[in-house]
Amino acid sequence: MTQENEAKDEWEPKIIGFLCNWCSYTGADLAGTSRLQYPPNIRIIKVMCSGRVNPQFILKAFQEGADGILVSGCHPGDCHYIEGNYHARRKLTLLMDLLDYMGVDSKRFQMSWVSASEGQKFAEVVTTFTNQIKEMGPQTKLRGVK
Amino acid sequence: MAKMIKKDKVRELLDKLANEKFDIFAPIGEDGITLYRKLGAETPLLNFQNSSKPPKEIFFPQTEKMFDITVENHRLVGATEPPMASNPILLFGARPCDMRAMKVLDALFTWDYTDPYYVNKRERSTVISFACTLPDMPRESCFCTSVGGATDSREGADMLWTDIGSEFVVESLTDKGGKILELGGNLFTEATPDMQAKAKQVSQEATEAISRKLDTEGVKEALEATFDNAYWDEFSARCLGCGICTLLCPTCHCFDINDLVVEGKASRERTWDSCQFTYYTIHASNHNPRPVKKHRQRNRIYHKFLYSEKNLGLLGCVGCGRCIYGCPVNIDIIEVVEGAKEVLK
Amino acid sequence: MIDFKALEAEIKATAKKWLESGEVKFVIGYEKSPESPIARPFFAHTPEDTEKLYWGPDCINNLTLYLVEEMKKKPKKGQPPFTHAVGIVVKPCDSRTIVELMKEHMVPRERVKIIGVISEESINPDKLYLALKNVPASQRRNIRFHDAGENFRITYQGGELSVPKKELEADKCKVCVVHKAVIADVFVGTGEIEFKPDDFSDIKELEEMSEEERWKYWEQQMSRCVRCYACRDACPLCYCEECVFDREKPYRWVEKSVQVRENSFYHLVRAMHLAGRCIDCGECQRVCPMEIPIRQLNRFLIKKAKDRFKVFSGMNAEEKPMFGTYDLDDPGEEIK
Amino acid sequence: MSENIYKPHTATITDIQLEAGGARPIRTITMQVDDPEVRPTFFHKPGQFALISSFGTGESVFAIASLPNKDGIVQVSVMKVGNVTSKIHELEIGDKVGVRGPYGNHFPLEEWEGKNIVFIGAGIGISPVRSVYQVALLPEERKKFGNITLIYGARTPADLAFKDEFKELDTRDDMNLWLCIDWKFGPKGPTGESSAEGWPAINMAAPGETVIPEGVNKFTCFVPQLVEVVKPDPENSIVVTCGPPIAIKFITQALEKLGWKSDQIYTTLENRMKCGIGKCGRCNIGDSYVCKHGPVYTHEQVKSLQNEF
Repeated sequence: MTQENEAKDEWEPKIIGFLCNWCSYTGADLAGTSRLQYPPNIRIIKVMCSGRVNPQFILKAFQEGADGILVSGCHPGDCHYIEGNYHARRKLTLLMDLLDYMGVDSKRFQMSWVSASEGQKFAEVVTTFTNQIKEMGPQTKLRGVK
Repeated sequence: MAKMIKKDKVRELLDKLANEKFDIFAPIGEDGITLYRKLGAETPLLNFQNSSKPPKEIFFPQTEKMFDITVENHRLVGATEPPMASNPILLFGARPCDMRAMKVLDALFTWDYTDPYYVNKRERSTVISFACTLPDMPRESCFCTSVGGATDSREGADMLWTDIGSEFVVESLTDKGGKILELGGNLFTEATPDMQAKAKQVSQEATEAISRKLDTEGVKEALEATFDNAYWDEFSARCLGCGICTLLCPTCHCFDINDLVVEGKASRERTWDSCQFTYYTIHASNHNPRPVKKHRQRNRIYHKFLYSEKNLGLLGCVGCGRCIYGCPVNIDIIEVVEGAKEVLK
Repeated sequence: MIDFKALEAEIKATAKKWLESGEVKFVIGYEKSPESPIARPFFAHTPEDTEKLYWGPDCINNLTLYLVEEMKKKPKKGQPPFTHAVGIVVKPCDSRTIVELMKEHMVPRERVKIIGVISEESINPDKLYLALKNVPASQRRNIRFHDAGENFRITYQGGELSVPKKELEADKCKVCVVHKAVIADVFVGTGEIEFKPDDFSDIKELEEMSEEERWKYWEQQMSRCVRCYACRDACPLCYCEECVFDREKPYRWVEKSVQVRENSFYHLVRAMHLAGRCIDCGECQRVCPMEIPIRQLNRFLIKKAKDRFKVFSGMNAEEKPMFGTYDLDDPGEEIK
Repeated sequence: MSENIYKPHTATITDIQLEAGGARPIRTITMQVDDPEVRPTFFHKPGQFALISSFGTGESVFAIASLPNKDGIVQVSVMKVGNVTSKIHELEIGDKVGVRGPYGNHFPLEEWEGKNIVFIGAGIGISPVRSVYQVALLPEERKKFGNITLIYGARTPADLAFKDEFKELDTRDDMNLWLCIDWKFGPKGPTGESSAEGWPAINMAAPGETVIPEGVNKFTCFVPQLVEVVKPDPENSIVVTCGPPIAIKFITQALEKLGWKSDQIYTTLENRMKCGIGKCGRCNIGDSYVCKHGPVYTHEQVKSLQNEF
């Protein structure tokens, strides 16, 4: 659990994925059953809806050591609960702005719409995002690490 | 006997002391307020209004790690203390009221049981107090003279420096102060009788400038008699329930002990707490002995003027005025206490 | 020019009338303390109490805090719900808080009687202390303000001085867009005041910094926080029964340790909780003993709420809260 | 050895008993301090408390329920209500916990020789009371006292703790045992019959007039009413009571009705504590720190304190 090796070449980013139960989690499942390759850095937390993701969760995950966070839900209009992802969009895009304003690169926090049939897209999103975070290096600011 | 040091030699003295491994804490200006911070190469403030946060945090930090929790076979099994430092600490430029407050903390932290964290730092420390001098001090909320203090109080300090313009008149009060004189060597020179007279005079002027007065006569009787009086509802009605008055108080000492796990490492730490917070006294059963603002404000006042004296033999208020100055809704401790006396009448 | 004495007399008369007729249980207003240069909250319970009511540019507190506190009170088990009304004196900015509270169903319209004072600006206490620096402490009593055009004539025990209004003006007043209460039963004062649209120039400098500079700036500010929670407690919109930062069961969201890690979490979450709700009364920043520029966080979110969702809080009680609704066309180009 | 007063001694859990189920289960945890040199320092007196740490979760205050011993064995009864207590409920035999103490004052048992003692416990308040009656009921101690009466009540039958122990106590002829559960958990309320079979309800309006059927010692009522039913005689007697603040209030009222003087009533108060040694500040009732001046107070002392608990 401790981070003995923070040297950049050995360092592997920790990425937290909040995936909605109905679309993105099923999409991730599909990526798995289709044997699509994507980096293993993502740790997935299933939520019932992307609208369930409280901005607090994102900040807490960053504080606890996440280097990147991905929130993924159904495409606009496809929400299982009709409007959950619209709410998520409002809250979380604003949080992105706020993170930027604090001087924390909001590229560490990404949202995407992935439907249950988009296994391919899920694998792509995770791959691009992981590579992006790898380039950015460890997240230290909100963790309070100097 | 008194010595003096030129103001432009102060930095040189601090450099010398830093070479002697002193950790120096001194007042620094930051975004318009004064704070005691660990001193690097910068020059500390020599003229300043009293700090926003009292220097008690040097000895009793707001957050202090008490133990590392040890892990064996993925189980948390014990507590080990982090090593305690042993180098000397210099608190440079403390105000006399804040040092009188240390007497209260000294008494509390050695009350039957000795607190190792506090006492360790306290024993390592040397304190240079600055007598309050015009124009920065006293502030309009200061009332130290009403509670047994003085603008040039020597209590709790190892040295007292008095600003008389381009130099300080230096008075060493303890062996630790003598050590500083020794280390300073020729930076300290003899103070002329004129300088000493000037030092007396500026302190006198500062004392006269204190406008707030609290008559402590009869306070205890008033508080004892009015505990259940509706008066306490009245004055606490506008209280916000924030922790400013207590967190910024130089004699407040309540703390909380919590275990926390940060990125897989567990530790136990203590942090300041405030009797003004709702959750301060709440039982696990959700019963709260002090459920509303009235109880909590009352507890603060009683603690300062009644309980502290009964338990530790010292008044819990040193008249620094921070709670008056800092209160967003102008709850004025002098007014409150005088009011209680009125109620009794 | 505003005659503060006349406004004060009108406030007193209205409050007295309401208390005499029993329309309101009590009136929340301001009083002057003999010792402090700044007015403080005051509760007039009887018609006689109204004599103590005060008005001046040093009436800074946002009193709606106490309104929501009263509205939250619940009767004892088995008793009928409270229906009494409360009177309150509001500045134009504070009236927006009431609108916001009504939007969130915290204050029923019929339970509040509002005295809306038409005012120009409030003063910043820190600036006032600075202006009074050369007045001996013993004379800083009975401080009263008089409008003298560009200046405030400030009288105190044994003297007076004249200070340009601009030197005392609170920062929040510089960007204010309402000079008349949005909602009120009685308006006190007259006058049309022209206001310029808010261009958010006060946070421009910060926005234009590089990311690293911005973080350095905020890190420095966050390191000072002592977590007295005054910014939360002074905020009329932070009215939760149990604050997430207080609760310990079943999970402690924020540790009590005072360090950038925990402090920034606290301030970010607090800012998010006020996004689209904050009406920029500036109380959080005023009360901060550590001079943390909390308003800059709120201001940024006000700006973003306006830009992104065309939301401007506290103007219309019929609207839905920003996070309680959505628009199909909300921008979301960041979402991949 | 320089002593850090805040440093918990590690101890190993040797036994866990589930005492009561229900919504707020109670477990009795027995532990032994690991360091043989430290063990004798845990010789406590009934009424004192200890701080038990679940490392990584926190520290909480518990009344020591075990008999005084020099083997470093500490037993506490823990009701699952908060973070620390929940964590302690998850621990298993062999797990490590931290212990420090014993702190506080104690019941002056030595002063009570020759007197009758009435023990009254409500809810988890039985735990500190138990530490005293266990001592008083030891064969060599029992001789020193007169009649011993034990009155105990909890919310529901499931919440009654130490059931096995009470079964045994019920058979003892050198003491009287009375039990009750809250009347609101009976099916028909105050005057109806109770759900607990054979636990008759008590006339709540005038409990003193209730006619007790021969041989019945279990009822459906609150503890204060049970006290009025039992009518303990104040002559040459002492009461030891503990429970939630509201229960203590009514128990003392009931006792005063029966002619008890407030200096005959001993109680232990509980307040939230963090340090246990009079520094952290939160446990004060007026100028009295429960951790230092208490937790054992006579009702007379309690009355002289500020009314704030």
